[in-house]
Order: sequence, then C-alpha cells, then structure tokens
Amino acid sequence: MPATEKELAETIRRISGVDTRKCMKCGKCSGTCPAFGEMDIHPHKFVSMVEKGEIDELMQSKSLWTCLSCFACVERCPRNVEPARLIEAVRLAVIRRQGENYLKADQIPELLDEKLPQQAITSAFRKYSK
Amino acid sequence: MKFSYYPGCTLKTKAKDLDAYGRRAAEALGITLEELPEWQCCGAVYPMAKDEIATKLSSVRALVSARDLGNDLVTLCSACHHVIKRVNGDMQNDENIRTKANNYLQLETPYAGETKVIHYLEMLRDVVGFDELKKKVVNPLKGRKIGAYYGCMLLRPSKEMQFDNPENPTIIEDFIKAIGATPVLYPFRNECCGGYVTLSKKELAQKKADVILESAMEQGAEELITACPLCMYNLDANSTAHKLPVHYFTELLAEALGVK
Amino acid sequence: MSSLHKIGVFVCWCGSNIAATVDVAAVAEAMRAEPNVVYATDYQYMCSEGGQSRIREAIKEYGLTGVVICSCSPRMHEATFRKAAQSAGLNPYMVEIANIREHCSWIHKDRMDATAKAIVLARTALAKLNLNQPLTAGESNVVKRALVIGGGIAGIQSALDIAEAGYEVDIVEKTPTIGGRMAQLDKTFPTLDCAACILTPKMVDAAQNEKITLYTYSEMESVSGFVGNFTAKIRKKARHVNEDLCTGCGLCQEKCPSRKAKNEFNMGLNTRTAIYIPFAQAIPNVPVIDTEQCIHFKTGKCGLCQMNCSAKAIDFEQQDEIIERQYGAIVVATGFRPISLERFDEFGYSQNPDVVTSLEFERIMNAAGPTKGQLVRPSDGKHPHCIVFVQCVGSRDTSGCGKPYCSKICCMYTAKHAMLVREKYPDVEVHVFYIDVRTPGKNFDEFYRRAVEQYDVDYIKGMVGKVSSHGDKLQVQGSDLIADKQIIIDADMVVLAAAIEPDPEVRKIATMLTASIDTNNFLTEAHPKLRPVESPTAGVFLSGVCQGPKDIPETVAQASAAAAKVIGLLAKDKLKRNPCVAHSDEMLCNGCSACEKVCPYGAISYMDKEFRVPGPKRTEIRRIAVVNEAVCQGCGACTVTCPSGAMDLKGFSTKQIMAEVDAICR
Amino acid sequence: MSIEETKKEYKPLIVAFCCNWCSYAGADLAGTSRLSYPADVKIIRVPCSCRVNPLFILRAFQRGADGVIIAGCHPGDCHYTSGNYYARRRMTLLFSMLDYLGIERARTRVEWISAAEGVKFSTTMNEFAKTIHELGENKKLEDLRCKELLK
Repeated sequence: MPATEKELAETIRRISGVDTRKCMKCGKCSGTCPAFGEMDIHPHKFVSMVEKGEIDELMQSKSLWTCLSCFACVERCPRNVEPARLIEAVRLAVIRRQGENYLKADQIPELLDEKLPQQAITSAFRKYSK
Repeated sequence: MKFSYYPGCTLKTKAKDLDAYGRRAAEALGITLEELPEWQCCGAVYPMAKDEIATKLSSVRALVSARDLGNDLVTLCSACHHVIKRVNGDMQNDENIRTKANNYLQLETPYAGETKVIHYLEMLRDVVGFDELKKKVVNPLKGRKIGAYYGCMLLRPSKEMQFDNPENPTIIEDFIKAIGATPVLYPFRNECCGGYVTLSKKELAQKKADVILESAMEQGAEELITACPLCMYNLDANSTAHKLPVHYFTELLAEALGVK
Repeated sequence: MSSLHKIGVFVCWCGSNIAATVDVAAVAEAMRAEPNVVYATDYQYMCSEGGQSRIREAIKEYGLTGVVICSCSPRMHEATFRKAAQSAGLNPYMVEIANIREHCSWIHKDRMDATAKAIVLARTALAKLNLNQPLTAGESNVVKRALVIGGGIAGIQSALDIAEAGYEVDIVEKTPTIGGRMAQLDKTFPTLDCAACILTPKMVDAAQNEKITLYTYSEMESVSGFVGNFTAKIRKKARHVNEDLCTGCGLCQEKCPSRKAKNEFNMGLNTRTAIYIPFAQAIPNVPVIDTEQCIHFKTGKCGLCQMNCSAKAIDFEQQDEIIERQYGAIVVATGFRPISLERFDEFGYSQNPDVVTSLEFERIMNAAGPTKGQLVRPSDGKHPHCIVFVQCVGSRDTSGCGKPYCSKICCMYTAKHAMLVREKYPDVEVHVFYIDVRTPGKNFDEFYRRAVEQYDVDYIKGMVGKVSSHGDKLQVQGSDLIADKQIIIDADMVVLAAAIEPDPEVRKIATMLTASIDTNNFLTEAHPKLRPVESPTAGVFLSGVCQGPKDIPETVAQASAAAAKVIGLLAKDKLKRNPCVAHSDEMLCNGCSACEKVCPYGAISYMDKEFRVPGPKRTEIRRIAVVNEAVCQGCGACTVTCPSGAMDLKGFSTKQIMAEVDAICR
Repeated sequence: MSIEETKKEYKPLIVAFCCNWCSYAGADLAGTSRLSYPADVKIIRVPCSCRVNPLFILRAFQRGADGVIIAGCHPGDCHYTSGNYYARRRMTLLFSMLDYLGIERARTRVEWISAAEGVKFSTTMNEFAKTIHELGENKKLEDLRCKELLK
C-alpha cells in the first residue's frame, strides 16, 4: 500500500535526522545555495514544505536533481537545520520506489566523455538511482 | 613514518597523476604510504540518510583494515576523504549505524571509529610540517601565481571534517608558500564546482566552474591546484569561457621536490 | 517533642494555577489526618491579604506553633508568609513551604499524580517543620558607601543617583576613562540626539560630584564579606602619569614618536600614540602610557614625553596601587562588547577592510571619529555608493558559531545607520537584509518605518549567504524571501550587525561576588520579573547589559532602579542577618579543625573551654569550634565534614533533612 | 494480576537534592516554563550541594528510594564559592562505595544545573527517571524494619 503523505513526511524527518522546527526562516540557505537558479523549490521553502508535510509536491521537484550536495547550506545555517539532508531524504523516497530511478544505466554512455572521472558516474548513480 | 593509504577508484584510472605524484612525493619526504589491501570503492558520495547502512560498509571495511594494521589512514581524493571521514564519524557517534554495521560485518573486534583519517594535505601540515617541507624543496616554484581551489568536500561540514576554517581556509595557501610559489587568494575558492551534476546538467556545472575561474583570474591567479578529480574535470575540461591551467597539488609537490 | 506542636496547613489554589491540576481540598483533607495538624484549609490566593489574614487568625485561634503553606516556590513568597506569621506572634522560622506549583502543578498533567505528589510534598514540609526551632536573626551594621563596577552609562547613572541620595560611591573602571560604549556612539535612536552631547555632561557630573570617587584604569582584585559589609580590593594600575600634576595639555601625546598602537576607542580603524588620552572628552583628562608600545619601556630610551611635560607629571617609576575599602552595596555594570566574527568568514570580515561591524561604522559616522565623520571606505578612502547592512550576524545562532539570543539593539541601530546615511548622502543606495525587524519600544517602530518610507531604505527579508570581493566592489549574495529570489548586490561597503556579548571580565567579577551567571555569561537576576535588578547574592545589584542585552533608555532605567535598591539598603542602619547558620555542639566537638578547613568564609575559630567531667579531676579543658554567626553564610560544608556530628546547620539540620527524606520515602 | 502488569505500574521513587541558588531555581524555572518531568521526582531544598551528607543518600536508599540525584551550581559558580567541589568529591567516594555495595552506579547522579537552565533541569530529570525506571526497584539497601515501623 502506498504511504500516505503524512507517513512520508514522518519518514523524511526520520531518515534525514533533521528537526525542521529549528528553522527560524532566515533564508540563509537560499542566500547561499549555488544551484538556486536551477531549482524550482528553493532550500528555505523545501524545509518549510517538509515541516508542513507537503511531500508529494517535493517528490516532483526539480530541486532533488539539481542539489549539488556542496553542504554550503549545512555549513552556514545558523540553526543547524541541514537542508541538504532533507533534499537527500526526499530524493531517496523517490528512487527507492520501483522503477523511479532518475538515471538509468543505459542512459549513461551518451553522457560520457573521455575525461569524465569515474567518481562522477559513481556519484551520480548513488544520487540518482537505487 | 608509515601510513595506510586509500587511493580510491578515480586515482587508479582518470586521475593516475594525482596518485603517482602523491606517492613519489611522499617517498621523497620519507613517508611510507602502504596501499590498503583489497580496498573497495567508497561510493563517492556520503550517504546522508540515517537508514543508509549498506552504502557505508565499504568505507567501514577500509577503516577496519587500517585499524587492524595499526596505522592512521591517509586519503588523497577529496571525495574519498569526505566519505571515509564522515562514515568514521558515524561509527564514533551514531549508535544505530555503528551497531548495524558491526552486526553486518561480523568483525572479530567490533569497530567504533578508532582509525584516525587524515587527508594528504593534513599529513603535510600536521605530520611533515610546512616548514620542514620547505626545507626539502629542491626546485622552488618561484614566481608562479597559484590559486588554491578547495571545493566542498574537504571543508564542509566543518563540524565533521575538522579540516580548516570552512570560509577562509589557508592550508593549501600555506602549501603553495612551502613549495616556493605565491598563493593567490580569491573568494570563490570554497564554492562548488558543480560536482557530479555535471553528468546530467552540464550547463549548471559549467556556470559554476566559470564563476570560480573568473574569480581566480580576477585576483591574478595564473594556475589552479586541486585535490579532487571531479573538480579538476569541471574546472579544466568542462569550463567554457575562462581557461586557466589546473593541476593536482601533488604534481606541483613532486615538481618542487624534484621527483616529477 | 513533636506532640507539643499544633500545626496549621494552608493549601493555596493560586487561582487555577495549582487548583487545575492538584485537588487542593484533597491535600487539605489528607493533611488534616496527619499527627500534630490541628487545622487545614485551602484558599484561592494564600498570598493575598485575605489569605494572609486567614493564616494570622488561625494562628491565634488554634494557638498554632507552626505553619505549612502549600503554594508556589519559597523563592517567591517565603518572606511574605514569614512576615504574616510573625505579625500573628509566631516565630517566622516556624513556617515551611511545600512547593506545589513550580515543582508540581505546573509540570504534571495527571490530576491523580499531581495530587498524590502534592500530598507527599506537604507531608515532607510538615516533617521538617516538626523539627524546626524558633530562630532569631542577628543584626549587622551597614557601611554607608557603595561600589560601582564599570564606568559606562549604566555605572555613571547608578553612581549619580546614589550620590544624589547623599551616599559615597566609588566607580571602578578598567579603561583609562569613564564613558564606556556610549562614548563611542554617534547618534542615538530613536531621537537621533548625539551620544556625546547627552553623555559628556553626565561624565562631568560624575567627576565633579564630591560624593563620587573615580578609579579609572583600575581593576577589581578581590571582594569578601557580605551584604552591608563587603571589603573590596581595587588595583589602581600605574598610568605613569601623575593625576594630580597633569594639566591635560596633551603635549606629551603630540610629541610621542610611537604611533603604531591600534586605537581601541576607534575600534582599531586608526592608530594612536603610546601615551594617550582615549578621546577628547575623556574623564579624567589625564593620559596613560601603554607600556607595551612605549619606547622608553621597551628600550629605556626616548623619554620625549617627560622632557616636554612642563607639569613634571610623567612618572616612569609609578607602581600599581592597591586600595582596600568597605562597602555596603555593590553595583555591577560591566557592559558588553561585540562578538568576534572569526567564525563568520562567509561575510568576509577578516578578508576585506570594507566589511565592517556596526560599531566600527558608528566610529566612521562619528564627527570625532577617524574619518571626521566623512563616510568613506576604510580600504581606499573613497565615497561609497551602495551599502549593504546585514542584521543578526551571530545573534539567534544555535549552530555554536554565535549566540542563541537576540541582541536586541541591532534592528534599531541598523535603522538609524541606514537613515543617517540616506539623510547625509542621498546618493548612497542602502539595503538592509533582515530576518525579523524587532522594534518594541516607544517610538521605535515609527522610527524604523521612517527609514523605509521617508528615507527609501531598501529592506530585504532574507539573509546574506556570502560576501566576496569582485573588482573594487563587494559582491553580496543573499536571498529575498518575499520575491523567492537569490539576489546579488554589488556594494561598496558591508556593515555587519554583530551580536553583543557580556564583557568577558564579568566572569571573574561574578566569581568574586559569588553572583550567579547564565550560560551566556549574563549575570542572573534574583527573579526575572519581580527582582530584575538584584543578583541572588544579597547586596549585589545589576545595571545595564551585564544582565542582558538592552539599549540606552533601558540601561539608564535599570541603572536608576539598581541605585534605588542600593539607596534603600544604605538607608538602613542595621540589617537582619540570615539566622540559618552553622552551630557546633560543644559537647560533641573534638576540636579536630576539619570544619575550619572547608569554611570558605573563615567563620570558624577555636577556643579552649573548661568542661565538668566525672571523676577526680572534675574539670578538663577541651578545644572546641566556635562559629562566628556574623560571618557564616550557612552553606553547610562544615556540617558534612564534621566527623563527630557536632556541627549542624540551623534551619537545615541533619535531623530535619533526614525527616524530609523519610517523609518522601514513606 | 500478571507480572507484566505489576511491572507496568511500577513507579520509581526518586529523591532530588537541589541547592537553593542554582538547581532549585532551575527547577522553579522548569515549572514556570511548564517543562514536565515525572511526578516520581521529589525535591528537597538544601542551601548548597555541600550540605548533602552522604548519610542522607544512604537513608533514602534504606527507606526504599530507587534513585538519588544531587544537583548544584556549575563548577566555579557556587554561591558559596567552593561548596559544589566538596559535594563532587564526597559523592564520587560515596558512589563508588554504593557501587561496591551493589547499588548500581546509575541510581546515583550529580548534575550541575544553573538557575537559568530550566530545560536542562527537566531533561535531566526525565532522563534520570527513565534510567531508574529501567533499572527497576532498588532492594539492595532497603531496610525492611523501617517499613515495618512505619506501618
């Protein structure tokens, strides 16, 4: 049975280990994020939507696949909220579903060039598929 | 001085230089780097979720292996360092992860994060000492204006990485001074190069790399050094507008020590 | 013994505060069944006049020998109920409080549990009361002189008010001049009157008031004693300038060749000489030699100041002086400083001279400051065209890099700075990044709105993520949460509203005074609402930011309040002492000296006393401990140390506490 | 009633000695802030943690207490300058003796809680009550005669 949105929100909070209530809505994460321009739901809003339990919408979000995991938001957050962990948790919630991988193995070859390090492929695989 | 050494996949393939120069330089500095037997890929990204255990096991195996050899563990690739250091932190501090990982691995002696993980640069700073390094330089890179590119993985999150001041780091600049060159400070040296997103969103990564290069050039850098193969790729192969030579820091180290 | 007691029990509802969770009638009922209890009742507000009169009447009617009040914390109303009992002829120390509010009704939800616990707490108080002895408080003299630690606006105001009432006051200030932080400010919100214009007359008043003695360039060495009778040692550091001879002409300063020291008064924005007067209106107007910078002190040469001083005031041989004095009351007014920004390098403070703190900006805007009030960039002296202000830098920060509290003054001074810049230089574009704008205060919000509506200051709800240099501009990257955008502003200057923290000296002083301090190094008040200017340590009062962040009007109000408390204390000729002091049973004491060693007050001494003994000798002389009740503070360290069980503490006797343990474990 | 059920109903008895200046005020603050902790905790006010005689703790265990906690000012912040240091030294000795007697180390605790730390007071008491609850009833030192006498 698919999980309800409420259960999902609970899961996101649990596996991310983030207490969204600590957020004071200062927006420093969004002031800092290097991928801000490519995101549809920005880091501060992401935190707020997890707080409100609006997970279905987050699971459709482009932001899941544009977060660079650079940890700038984690580093600079004055309240230790760690938005990157929330994004990762929602991303996992998506790719853990059967057939919902963002990146499939047969898509890879066309993305490669000769200089691209293995690290990039491994990282992308870890981030984008299960 | 002997260390266990974890090279990681990329250093065996696309970033052979990073590895080879690193080993040669260490030798010249009187440091023995013993490659861990049968190490496995660290996974390249640290699995942040609290319920991700299996993806952390390869790092735990490397850590256990170093412990059993009685060595501190030296890493060279920024990504490997990031992953292994943070997994080690989890093994120290997260009871749930520690218990599950130990249950899975069925070790003779359970592992609780005893291994000390240091990056090659930390080894230069804290074990060799930059003053000592300076004395061993035979071919000082005089007149070269070098920008240090730190990227994300070595610095953040600083509470876990404990590497340097995350917003105004100095370790690579001190390294540059030690090998006789002139460090060029620029504000974007700790901003993201675009990372693995380069695979699926090339333009995004390009934009990020360009900003960094622009910032470095503006402050007068004539070349950049990095410790990360992916940063190297993004800054060197993937950038569009501004071109600066990018090297692995070990290459310059080997050059300065006369073992290139 | 206990059968002689007739005890009354009074259970307070505290409106619904207690009665909502504790069945007060059931508590009274249960207590009625206890031995020795002859009367038990409950009432809506025991602390009200109605409640107190019930206590008084019951004492008379039932001939009560002791009273148990089940109510709020004894820290709240113990004194009230003791007074009520006393007025009905009962010894005030025959009153015990069972704390069924803070320790019971407010923290438990289940009515059964809370009621059961309240009954246990009431029985515990009763068990203790059964063993209470009537106590009489001794008296001690009050030294009619007050000590004020810190010479900022808080200390000055407290001292002036105390002196006004006719008492002697000494101000101890560690820097060479009084005036404190306020002296550094340009204009003050919300009226925009200049800080110097309103502060310097007060400084002069303090200096000229014959009741006030200033010890500048002086530090606290030690404090001992207790309320009414403190002894303080003050170290008057050597200025190397004779205060009596110096005319304050300033020639020495002009001639001094050592000019590299950072000027503290200007927040290090320029330099000063080794012999210096911090600022033109300094009081006293006497220079001081910075021995770490002075060429004479470093090399034995130079001496230009001495050669040029016609008053012969320069004295290289001058030594520190220790002054010892008695005081009846002490006011702490040690103030604050902005936090260090070393853990906020994302704002580039340490990397770029044009990123400044608000206090530095204050000096730049000040007509007497390093730029003579010209708004210019510290890096190149150029006029800025765009300034970005960042609020909450290190305030409300629980990440460990900053302070968890709101620094309270930043919203207002940032609005002030923004407004002053726009008024003086209409060509300058001003942006303010804010998380919340907090302006509770008279005319405060109106002031902030004026900045927006009249002066066109651009307030952006969001936070800056990074400041980086870009050409000769500062690239400020931040969020605009209302627009849901990331914005980049090319600024010429960035001003950071750094959090404020108590001056680090306060820790040392708090330890000296045994005044408690919280996790953020702010001094703790005796009660956050009802005793906000008193420290829990009797005779020690709090003034200004050492107690918590506050602006000038609040600081002055608190300074006067502290002064009123001091005056109230000094107006008394005698003080009642705490009668809960140690007492040694001379029949048990073996004179071993163990108690003397642990007493922090030196209250225990020994005497030889003759005792009757059976047998042919008839008497023998034994060494016994004697407690000086005027000095003992009643901590009880000696009671536990005493190996023979001779030492006990009145009001908290071993038997009483044992009885409490028994009652809880019943 | 099955054993399971009796276990569920077990309510531990916890005695907390709090110094008047810091921890008792901290407990007051916990109350003012409505930060709950189990009703099993009963507080005895003492002027200073150094007033707590080891005998009080033994007495509590004898009379059937399941846990005893002593709370004082933070080191360096004692209202009487040094009382909490004495308390710390005395309790270290006492606790190792209790340990020797078979009273689990976790049944006794010394904590520093300031007047401003209402949150710490409540979390400490919650944690301690949980620990004691897990340890279950203390029977090691209980003096059954005391119980008989009181009946």
